[in-house]
Amino acid sequence: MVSPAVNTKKMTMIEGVRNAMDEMLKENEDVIILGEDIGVNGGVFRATEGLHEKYGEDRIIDTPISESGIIGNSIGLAANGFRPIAEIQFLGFIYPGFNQLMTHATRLRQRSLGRFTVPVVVRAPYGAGVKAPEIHSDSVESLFTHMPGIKVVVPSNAYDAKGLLIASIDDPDPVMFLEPLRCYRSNRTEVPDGKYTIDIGRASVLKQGDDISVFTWGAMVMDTMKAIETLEEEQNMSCEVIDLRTLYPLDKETISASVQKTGRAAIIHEAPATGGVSNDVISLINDTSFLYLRAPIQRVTGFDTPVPVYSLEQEYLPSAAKIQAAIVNAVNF
Amino acid sequence: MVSPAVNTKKMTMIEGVRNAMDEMLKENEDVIILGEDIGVNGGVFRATEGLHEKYGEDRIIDTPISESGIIGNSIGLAANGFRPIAEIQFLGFIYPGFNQLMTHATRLRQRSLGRFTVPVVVRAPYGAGVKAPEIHSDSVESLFTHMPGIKVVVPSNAYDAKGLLIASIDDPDPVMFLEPLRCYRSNRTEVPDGKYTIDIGRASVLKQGDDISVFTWGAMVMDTMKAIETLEEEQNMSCEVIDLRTLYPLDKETISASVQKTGRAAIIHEAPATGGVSNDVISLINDTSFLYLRAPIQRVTGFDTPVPVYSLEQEYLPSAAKIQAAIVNAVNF
Amino acid sequence: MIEDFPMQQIINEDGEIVDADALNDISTEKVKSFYYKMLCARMLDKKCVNLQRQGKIGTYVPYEGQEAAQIGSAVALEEGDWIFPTYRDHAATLTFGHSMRNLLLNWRGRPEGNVPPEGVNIFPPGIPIASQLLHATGAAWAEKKHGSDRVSLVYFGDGATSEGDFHEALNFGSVFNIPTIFFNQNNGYAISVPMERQMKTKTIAQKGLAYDMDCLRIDGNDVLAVFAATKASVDRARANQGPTLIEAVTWRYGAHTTADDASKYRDQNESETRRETTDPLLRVQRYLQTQNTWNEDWLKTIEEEITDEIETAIAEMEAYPEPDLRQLFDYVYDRPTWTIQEQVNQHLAVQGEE
Amino acid sequence: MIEDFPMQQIINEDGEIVDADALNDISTEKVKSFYYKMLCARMLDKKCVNLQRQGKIGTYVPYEGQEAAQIGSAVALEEGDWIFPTYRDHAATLTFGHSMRNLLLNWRGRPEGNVPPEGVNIFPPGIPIASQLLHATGAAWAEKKHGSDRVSLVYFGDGATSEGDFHEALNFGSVFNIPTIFFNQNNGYAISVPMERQMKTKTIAQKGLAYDMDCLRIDGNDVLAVFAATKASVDRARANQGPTLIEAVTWRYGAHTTADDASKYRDQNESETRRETTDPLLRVQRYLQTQNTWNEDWLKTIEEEITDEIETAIAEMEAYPEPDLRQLFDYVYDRPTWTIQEQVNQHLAVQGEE
Ligand SMILES: Cc1ncc(C[n+]2csc(CCOP(=O)(O)OP(=O)(O)O)c2C)c(N)n1
Ligand SMILES: Cc1ncc(C[n+]2csc(CCOP(=O)(O)OP(=O)(O)O)c2C)c(N)n1
Ligand SMILES: [Mg+2]
Ligand SMILES: [Mg+2]
Repeated sequence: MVSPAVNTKKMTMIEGVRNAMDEMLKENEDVIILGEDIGVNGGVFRATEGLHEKYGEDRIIDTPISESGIIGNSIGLAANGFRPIAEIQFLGFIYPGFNQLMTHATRLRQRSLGRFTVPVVVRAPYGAGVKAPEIHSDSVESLFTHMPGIKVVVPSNAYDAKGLLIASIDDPDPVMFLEPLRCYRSNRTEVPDGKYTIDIGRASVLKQGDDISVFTWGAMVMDTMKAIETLEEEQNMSCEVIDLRTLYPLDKETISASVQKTGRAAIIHEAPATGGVSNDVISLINDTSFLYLRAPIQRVTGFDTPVPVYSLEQEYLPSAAKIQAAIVNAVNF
Repeated sequence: MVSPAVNTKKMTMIEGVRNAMDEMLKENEDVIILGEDIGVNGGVFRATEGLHEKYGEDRIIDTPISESGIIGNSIGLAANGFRPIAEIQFLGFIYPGFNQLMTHATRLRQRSLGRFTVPVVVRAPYGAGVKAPEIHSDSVESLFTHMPGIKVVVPSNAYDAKGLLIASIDDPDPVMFLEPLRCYRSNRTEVPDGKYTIDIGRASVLKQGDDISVFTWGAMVMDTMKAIETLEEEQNMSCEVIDLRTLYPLDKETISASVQKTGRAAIIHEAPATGGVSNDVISLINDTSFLYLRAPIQRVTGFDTPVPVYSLEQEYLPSAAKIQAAIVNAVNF
Repeated sequence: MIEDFPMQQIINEDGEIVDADALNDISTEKVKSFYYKMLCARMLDKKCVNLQRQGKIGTYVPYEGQEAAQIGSAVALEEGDWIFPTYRDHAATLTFGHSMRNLLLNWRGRPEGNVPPEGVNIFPPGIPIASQLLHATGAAWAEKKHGSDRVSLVYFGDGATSEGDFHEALNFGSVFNIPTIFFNQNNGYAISVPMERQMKTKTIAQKGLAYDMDCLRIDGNDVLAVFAATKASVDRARANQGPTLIEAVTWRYGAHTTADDASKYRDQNESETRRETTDPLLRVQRYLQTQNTWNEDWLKTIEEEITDEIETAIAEMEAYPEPDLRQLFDYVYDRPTWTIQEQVNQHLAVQGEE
Repeated sequence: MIEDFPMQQIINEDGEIVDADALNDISTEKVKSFYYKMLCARMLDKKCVNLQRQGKIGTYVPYEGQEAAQIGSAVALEEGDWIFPTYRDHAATLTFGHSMRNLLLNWRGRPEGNVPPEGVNIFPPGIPIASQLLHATGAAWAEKKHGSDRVSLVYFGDGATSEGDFHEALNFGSVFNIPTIFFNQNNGYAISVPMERQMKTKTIAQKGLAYDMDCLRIDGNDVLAVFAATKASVDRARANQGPTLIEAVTWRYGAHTTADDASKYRDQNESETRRETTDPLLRVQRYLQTQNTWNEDWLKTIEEEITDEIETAIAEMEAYPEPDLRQLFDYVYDRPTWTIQEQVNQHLAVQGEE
């Protein structure tokens, strides 16, 4: 997708997110952003820094504290020609707007047989591990993957973030764009200038391997890569690591091809085990690769508990030790 | 649980629900009901018929149209001594109250280390197949099974409904009590007088069998039983049918024992495939019974689409043909 | 507070002129055209109740009694404007240009029911109470941002004022000065719950004070008052003078839906009395009679005309091709995801085997 | 509209008496006790900002400037009443009986922070904006249903008025005549968003008109005005005369939290000016000075007393036992489900191996 002549710059993920919005705001007058503190303040994580100055308050719109209002108005704006990006300050605060997503944004196309559509991107930082107050740290991807009519995207680095966000803004349907908080400034990747897209629905194979397929996304990508590095060194083991990047629709080909190659799978995520997206991955493997499986699929997930206050947060998050134990379990089964 | 001397009466499921509330209102002054049109009108499905007259408007409370208000106030009432039953008119209208459930009802005990608790039962009719208008027919059980801090119960007949609802009202924690619309008046079972409970978390084996374990709940129990009857007659096959009844926590023992006996499993539900509770069942079987499995687990579910308007509703619901095909697939694998 | 919000009328229950100045702007021809539309709506409504009894359509939501509120407001709009109805506002959508056939198809459980004719901006009826108010502000905001003078009008009931979305929409409307008319039909009941249990206030109009929004209370059974008030609000909105909250006080004669039994929660005699007193059609008839412009032959002619129109639409509805499975699968996304595509394939494979 | 809601004062910025009648009910001892509590709150707040800088506690939410609003309201309550704070209202919770140690533990990410002393009814701070208003109505409704005369008081900010829950709570409160005081601290900003972009109205008090609720606007930096107005509202609520909406106009001097940079969105000189003019502590000092009841020695004594108290609490916080895994697992349900129990076991098995 990227022409080789294009310049690149090293960016953090939050810069990649900002850069994607900047590109699209420049390209298309109908792209606007709505959210709390996104204007003069540039967003509480600075995702929209500088955009208010550059594009003005008619396009970078500070709203009242009103998530239903943000999403509901975005639906009306989208159905009437705009391409709103709705920023929810933390994913844990999307629930007051849940009704608008569940009964409208995701259904309007079907309800009107295509007459009205909702090309809205809902962006939200999410996930645990940054010592945020209670309720700020939920990983509830599966509330949205279970919602027919919306796509769910989770980048883990700047390059993916920019390409996926541009693809999401271009997408004719609603996209839930989840930004793992721990990834915002934890690493930098080369990001090309200008517009490029990464297809929604394509996973990214971060590392080839033969013994087990490890699926993860978001902030757990970093932890998984690190856990596996030591494991491979110490145990002479070869792991394939796949960043799913899109959680709906899942990348069926990549997932099943990998499991059919390795015969084993582990899934790592922050959300509670019950109802987590891991279960959909297991189900997909059951459907496509039953006869290839040499061990039960392993899950390393958050607990079936709320994310606790920060003194216990690290206990909540899947640890390197748990990731390693799960992989060893599968390989030694 | 039921003493043999007790009288029984044949009841529809809606009568079982009403009878359970009547028992508990009688027994405990702190049991109250809040909801829309539940007072003089007796509820749009008549679940509370007669209760307003009997217990008065201080206990059977018609509220404004305000789901967040109903659930939010129930939290305050529960934390201060009451045992509210909150009726949501249709499950499809719970979303405006989602924030109160997700960030408060389910977390208050943990957030306060047990100082404040929320013994609330949220009752809601749900499911497709009764020609209701748009949005009335969602099967979104897994939005709640994925919510730490709440239990999720789904009866399919009057006996279970009464015993489970009494257990739910007695439960010290929030319970989501989902009432399948199609079951309200479609069958009658013998229901004992007085108070009895059915343990939350226990599935019910409706029919023993050897060739496959079929898991289902709610209105699909009826369809599954019917589909299997013909199948067994025509194909000389023996199916074990299990009504899960509680979706969180799942009955691990019953599920795994059955699969370990039959070596095959199918799960039938109305909700969309992606993110549906079937995936948790698959995951549980993967964890407990991997080596017993002789075929991929089959799912027969709703589509990854909204429930359509009623002319297409029957196409949406899992059909007998699909249930049969799935079972045959597994058995002939 | 209620004294601050007197119920505005142009003609009263007896057909007498209350506000002659306002009436001056409305020709007798216009009044008759309002009557025609109200009669059409009423005849269609009665017909639908029958169709439901015959099993030709599903559960139906009648609006009988609310014709003046819906039609008086819808006629105040122009091409390019937007309306956001609820399940009860098909007198309004019909007036604003929805096809009678599609309207009937809606009650027959067909997705086409939500599709208005090309160029007519009618959203699918709002089902989750009050949620559509925010779409109305969003769509009108888009018009304003694009520099047009089009407006939106959103319908909602007395019960809808209790939902958070009502509040958030009025707040957005006032903060961003959005050209939306918040048109409340206060029919006294939300299913079984009377206004007195829904809110403490005696008026809905006063809720506009919480947003420094223009707000007024009108006799929703006086089609002329409804028209004039809506028109004035629309003009103000077009001139970028902001949104308005209108409370149109009215009454539904029948049950909440054909599945509801109104006698469980109210004395239905009240409706019978009102048919003789505050009825919106009768009032126009009385007015025209006092003006000597009422003519029984005209009534007969238009009744026949309307009967024909309705019969044609019903015939079209009944002859309409069978529902198509693609309507279920093809419109969830612009292009079906593989998950949906696989589900279609499996579905067809099995249902073909039947 | 703003003229209808004048900002009620008892003493003005210069410490002069504006409402002598109201003042009559409040002894100098009481005024001094208010000052003590405000000073304690302010010293604690400054200390917490320092503790955050030293990394001893996490992100902290300062309330400096809002002491009069929080303390004047909290002292108007009695034992058995309920308060529902936000993340910014620990001056109020401290005043109402929360322990300073637990309050500090909260900022150190410890679950004990949310646990008030036995018999003190303080809910965990509301994090999702405005959601706690409905718990306040629920809890007070329970008191009323149980026949007690206890009331609830809920804190929320100017920004919180935009959420649907604000509206639903005020509606419930008025419909069911629930003894709740809706205590709004209008500090002019919701993070970076000034009141003018949050709402069109110039007052928050007027929003009570939408519910026919008693509503008033007070100088939130005048601790006496806050106390008197809250006390009157509480008395009315106890007497079953219904809820009240109080707008206490105030100002936060600092940033939204220690992670926020206020200079990005406002001129912080404004805060410096206000420290010299409208400051709640300075005002009481000036008043006591004009009454000749101010005494620098007293100030020194109480400063020392408070310093001791704070240092003790900090020492307790620092010495507090390590967090316990059971706090994560044991309070999700009354008894852990098997799912959670299995997760504990697995967790311990692996973390033991490390
Ligand atoms: C969020 C939500 N809650 C509940 C319902 C169920 N419901 C359908 S109509 C209705 C009453 C609405 O009353 P009102 O707003 O006065 O409008 P009317 O029906 O009188 O026109 C209710 C409670 C719903 N559709 N949406
Ligand atoms: C539902 C929800 N949305 C957004 C946030 C993020 N947030 C935290 S504080 C705040 C501003 C609140 O302003 P205000 O109500 O005026 O209270 P203040 O902070 O000024 O005391 C916001 C938007 C949140 N906590 N909850
Ligand atoms: Mg109504
Ligand atoms: Mg504020």
